[in-house]
Amino acid sequence: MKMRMREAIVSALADEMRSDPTVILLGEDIAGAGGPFKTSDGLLDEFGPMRVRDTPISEMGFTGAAVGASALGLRPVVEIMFMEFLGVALDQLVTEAAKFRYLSAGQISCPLVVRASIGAGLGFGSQHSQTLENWVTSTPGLKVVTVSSPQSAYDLMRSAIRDPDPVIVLEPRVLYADRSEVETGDHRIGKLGVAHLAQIGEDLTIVAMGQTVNIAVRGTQQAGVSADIIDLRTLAPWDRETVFNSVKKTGRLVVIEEAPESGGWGSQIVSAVTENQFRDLKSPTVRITTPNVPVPYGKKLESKFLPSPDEVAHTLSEFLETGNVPAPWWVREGYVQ
Amino acid sequence: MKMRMREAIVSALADEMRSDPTVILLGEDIAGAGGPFKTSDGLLDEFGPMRVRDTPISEMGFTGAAVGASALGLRPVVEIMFMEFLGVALDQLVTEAAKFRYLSAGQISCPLVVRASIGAGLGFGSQHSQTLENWVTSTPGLKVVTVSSPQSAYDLMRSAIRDPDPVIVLEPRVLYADRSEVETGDHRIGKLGVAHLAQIGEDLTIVAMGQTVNIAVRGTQQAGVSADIIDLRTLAPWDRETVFNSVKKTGRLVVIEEAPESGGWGSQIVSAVTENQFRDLKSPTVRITTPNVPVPYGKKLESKFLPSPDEVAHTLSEFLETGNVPAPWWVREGYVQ
Amino acid sequence: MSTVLKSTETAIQRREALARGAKQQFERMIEIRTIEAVVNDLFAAGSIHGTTHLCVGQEALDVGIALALRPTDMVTATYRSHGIALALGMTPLEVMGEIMGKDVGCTDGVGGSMHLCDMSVGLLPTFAIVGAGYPVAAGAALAFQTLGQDSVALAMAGDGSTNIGAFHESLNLAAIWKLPVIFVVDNNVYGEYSRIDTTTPIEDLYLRAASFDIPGIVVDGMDVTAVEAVVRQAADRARRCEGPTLIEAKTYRFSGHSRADQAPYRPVGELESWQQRDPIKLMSEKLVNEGVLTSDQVLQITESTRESISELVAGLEALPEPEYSAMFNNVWTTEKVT
Amino acid sequence: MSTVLKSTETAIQRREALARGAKQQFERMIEIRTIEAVVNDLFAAGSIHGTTHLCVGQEALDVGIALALRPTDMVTATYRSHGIALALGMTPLEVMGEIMGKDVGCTDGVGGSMHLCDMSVGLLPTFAIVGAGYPVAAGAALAFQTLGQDSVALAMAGDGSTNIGAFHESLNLAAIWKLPVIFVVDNNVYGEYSRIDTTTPIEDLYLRAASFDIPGIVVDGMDVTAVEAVVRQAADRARRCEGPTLIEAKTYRFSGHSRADQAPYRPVGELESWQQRDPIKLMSEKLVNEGVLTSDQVLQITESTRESISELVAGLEALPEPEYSAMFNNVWTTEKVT
Ligand SMILES: Cc1ncc(C[n+]2csc(CCOP(=O)(O)OP(=O)(O)O)c2C)c(N)n1
Ligand SMILES: Cc1ncc(C[n+]2csc(CCOP(=O)(O)OP(=O)(O)O)c2C)c(N)n1
Ligand SMILES: [Mg+2]
Ligand SMILES: [Mg+2]
Repeated sequence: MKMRMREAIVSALADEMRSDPTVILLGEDIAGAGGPFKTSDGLLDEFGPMRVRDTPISEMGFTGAAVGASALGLRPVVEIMFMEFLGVALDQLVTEAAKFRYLSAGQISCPLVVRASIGAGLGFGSQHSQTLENWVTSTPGLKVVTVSSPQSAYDLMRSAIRDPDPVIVLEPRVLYADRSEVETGDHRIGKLGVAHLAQIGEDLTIVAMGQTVNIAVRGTQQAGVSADIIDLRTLAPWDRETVFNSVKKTGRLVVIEEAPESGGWGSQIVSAVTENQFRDLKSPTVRITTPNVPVPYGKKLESKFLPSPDEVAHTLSEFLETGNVPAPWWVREGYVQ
Repeated sequence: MKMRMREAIVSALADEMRSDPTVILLGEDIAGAGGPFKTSDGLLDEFGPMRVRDTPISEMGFTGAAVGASALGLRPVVEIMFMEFLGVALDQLVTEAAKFRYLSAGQISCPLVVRASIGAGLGFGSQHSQTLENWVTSTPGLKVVTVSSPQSAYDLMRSAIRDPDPVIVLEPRVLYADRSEVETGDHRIGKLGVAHLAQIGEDLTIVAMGQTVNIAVRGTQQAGVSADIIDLRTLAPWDRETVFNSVKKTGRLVVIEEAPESGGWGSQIVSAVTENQFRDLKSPTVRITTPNVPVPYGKKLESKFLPSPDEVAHTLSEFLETGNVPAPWWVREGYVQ
Repeated sequence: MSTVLKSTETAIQRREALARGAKQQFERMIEIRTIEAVVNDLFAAGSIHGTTHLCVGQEALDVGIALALRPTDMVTATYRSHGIALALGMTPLEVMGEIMGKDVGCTDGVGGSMHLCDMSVGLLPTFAIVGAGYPVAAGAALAFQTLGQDSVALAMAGDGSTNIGAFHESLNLAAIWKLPVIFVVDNNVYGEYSRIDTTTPIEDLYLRAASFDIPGIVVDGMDVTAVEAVVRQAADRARRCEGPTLIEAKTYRFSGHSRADQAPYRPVGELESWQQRDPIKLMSEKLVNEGVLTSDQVLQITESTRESISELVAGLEALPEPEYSAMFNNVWTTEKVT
Repeated sequence: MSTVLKSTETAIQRREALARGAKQQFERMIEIRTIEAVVNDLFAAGSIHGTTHLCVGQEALDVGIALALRPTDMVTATYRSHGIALALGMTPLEVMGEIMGKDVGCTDGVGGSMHLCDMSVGLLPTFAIVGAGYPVAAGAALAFQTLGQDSVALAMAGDGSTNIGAFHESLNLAAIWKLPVIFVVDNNVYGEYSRIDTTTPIEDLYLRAASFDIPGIVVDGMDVTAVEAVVRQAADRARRCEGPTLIEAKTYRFSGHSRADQAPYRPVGELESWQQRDPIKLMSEKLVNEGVLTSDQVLQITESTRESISELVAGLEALPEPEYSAMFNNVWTTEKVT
């Protein structure tokens, strides 16, 4: 069935709620209004106000409540409308939930899912467009997942809810309206930590995630490049085997991320590959990122700011031709030296 | 004069407060008690309660207050007693202060310093021992500094207070009692973003920061290895030139960080070096980190958990001998496969 | 480029104009409403990227606050700030320019509808994170207090924001330090799509002042003069170093929460009953009754404002989007370390 | 290994013992105080790494709470939790073992003094972040409510924690959802080295309940029976689905804040005047007056507790630190995806 990504999320939540009465939803305007991005549309009607709860504007309060509830037998799914809002609640995820199992010697776990929308592309400006993956990675005990399509959103959401540990699921906001075929059902549930080979090729390995998977696909097509495109899906812990196998084959690694050049999740991948596969690498590694600036408003600026198929195509072509890492657009065009 | 690092911090704060009446201090128990780590001892007496203020336990409140005050003519220095506490206040630093200049088209800046103690080694357990640099790096508009000795603490604190942008200064808690010669005075004030060559050598480049600088020095001595040891000092934006020049010379890069293997600041360095200097590298890059677990309590566990001179020595020797990256202790000793 | 763009009226002049009398205040309210209508249309038509939050119904609060404060006082506000920005004096060019993402906007077009700022009339960069402005206002007040200035800071935010931790922490901090700050809660009955009674166990938010032993005052947010009076009283108190005040202004959000919201969740008749208390309607009736304006003049003001705003918008539409270089400015302060 | 380590008394049995009467409650209070004295000495001597926070003076509060709750009820507490842990039933072995970083401790020695946990008697992992336990307790209550269980959750935290946002957010959330949760503020007059009046504009913290339209109750935290009564009343209310209660217990922190603190900031005579109200002194006087115990018996309880704890500690000291493998356990749940 064709679904928009937001519908796939609703579907996944509904299927989990049907199969497990301990799954509940918490978040701002997720009940009556069906969610600011309509990712819980209709769920109040089906599951009632005990299981689908609108919260006050209290991210620390309701994220923390989900932590407590998850330790006592529920599987709460919390919506953080924009990832930035975790900036008022991060403690509960990183310093509490991720350590509950450790600090209880395994007496309890926190099978909790926090869903947060991330990224730019919709003109929401500097405070509602960041990706901020770094806030949650490198937290032993916490899993981090990013969805990239309606199908992956369905699969990963169900898998995250089943996962016995706390999981944060990052949802690129720009993909909510994406529409494609989705297969639903219990067989779609899998283990987290497994990457997906979105495209198979020869000349290089592209590691992408979330919203950059499509950019990678379009960029390689535009450049006529033959590349493995790995949709990482789980960022913590990430699937080393899939990435390493691909790099072994291609000898070239490119990471495409919507995060500032000065620091983003891609560095973790590059670093592990360099440490483990230095001698498999034929050329330098490449990160395609955003420039080191806050997300600007306005379509023209914002589109330019984001990694684009054009930029990817340009970078890949020149990289394969010269074996060197091309300068990013902001250097080429003279905005930054 | 010989000083403990905590005294060097007091000294730097005092010197800045003497030279600039707009410098004020905010934090929990920093006034009457002179600070939980005695890093503001005596300052209440000299500067009075208007400029040295004890706050309620309200990190969001007083960090935010510092943001507002910095926009209106003060240069507040905020103490976050343990870095973890930023988990209840991160929004004000990353999403507000770092963007104030951008979102005011340059009408205002936030010359604000947030000081936060970081790291393990004193038996404070899982919720008071993390480093969490990732929370604040990759934030355009925010500078991140880590001190590594009494002298660097003095220099960097004064420089951070003078800096016109928001700066977070990370202070490895385990170093507060370290004692060594400190030169004070205005000539110690410099620009942020400049690394320090703590030791000069030939065979490899070690990038360390904060508490791992000493570990690096002791580890190389133990191994009898000739290495450049770069004390990064500013993590955002970091000094590429110094690192790149050293790697050009040595062809080998080792990063030593007190952060989980699964993700830490060192990956940024590795990734930039691999992208820019792939052909200068003779061997794979190496990260010496902590294992992927929350910080354990108890001297035995905690000491083992931390990067140690022994582990550094072992890693460097084997690395130089074989050209390969040795497995970390937790793999060698069979705790993790 | 349209001639409108060349207007030399400054924010400060516009601020001073407000104090001249009820007519000017009324004109400003009309201006705000007119601009919000235009913004609504532009977003609905998809001519502007992103989202926007209108303050229709809350014009009296915005203008009342502006009247009670000095341009050197500092205001923190939210994503719903077109009204307070204009009331404080910001020009339609600065405001509409920013909303439309043009480089004549107050933040050169990089901020957008949620991010307005003009320090010349005391508007700090507005906040898209609920509650984030409270501690920042307390901090501005801390600067005034520490520097011995007699300015005050004022934080404006919505009813929903009184459930977030930053609200509580800021009031506590301001109380303990007797900071010259005023917290104005614009109780417009809704936070996004949620009616206040579904998220907040008390109806009268000013009562939360008691937790901090500071005055809590409630005011009719539909009445410019009433708002001006209580804010002035709180500002006087603050300037006398007696500390903060919490003011709850009862208003109503006539529009939906943001761009796409048609507010289907409103109880039948609620909007209509509040429209009886439309601040612009109330004020025009009052001014006509008192003989300050004739009905014809009211119409004329409305009409001429509409015209000038249309002209402005037309001029703005003709402008190109900013150069890419705009996004690289003002990330860091280039000012040298001294 | 010492025979003490082989004690088979379980937490649940110890919890049940409390209900048997005043003597048992008194013994538990003595046990808590004795353990805190030993902990103090061990840290002072540098035999234990890290820091610790003693609850001396607050034993009545801990035992009163334990009496009022069922073992299936859930408690969140802080770094200052040796007392509540023991009161709820945790064995001296579990508690001292953990504080001393041994693998017989409740979290296998990886948690330490600030992190105690025993779900069999309802103690969630204690919180080293001020305020963090409030929302978690609300969440435990949310689970009870959603699952139709008649358990309650209780959050304990200090006076200083009422200034942090999480306190406010949690009370609001609990109020709006009528969660079966009790918030107990242990007002021991200090937060670290700061007297409450320097950080908090009101003296009576239970008044903060009014912001959420929930009952606020104050109780003498030095009196076990009084504490038990108000907590039971709040628990009954919660079990009747009538929602949360805020309880302020007036106590005093007889020790410094943490390991090294000698509390030089205390006004002269303050400690001494509170020592007149020492809960153990009050209870022993009462029990002797009422003829429940003789003065000799009181001495004997004190002495024999001291002996058994010394013996326990000696046994624990002889144990090695945990194997390195301990730090790798329980990071992730190994349970398979179903
Ligand atoms: C911390 C945080 N949580 C949630 C949001 C999303 N959000 C934006 S506006 C809003 C409603 C705010 O309601 P209120 O405070 O009453 O202000 P109003 O919009 O009515 O002016 C919400 C939930 C946010 N911006 N920040
Ligand atoms: C968010 C946060 N801020 C600061 C601290 C440091 N800290 C630990 S205990 C404490 C004082 C708490 O006082 P109170 O709530 O009265 O509890 P008490 O220690 O008196 O039991 C502080 C400031 C912390 N642990 N967490
Ligand atoms: Mg509102
Ligand atoms: Mg206290």
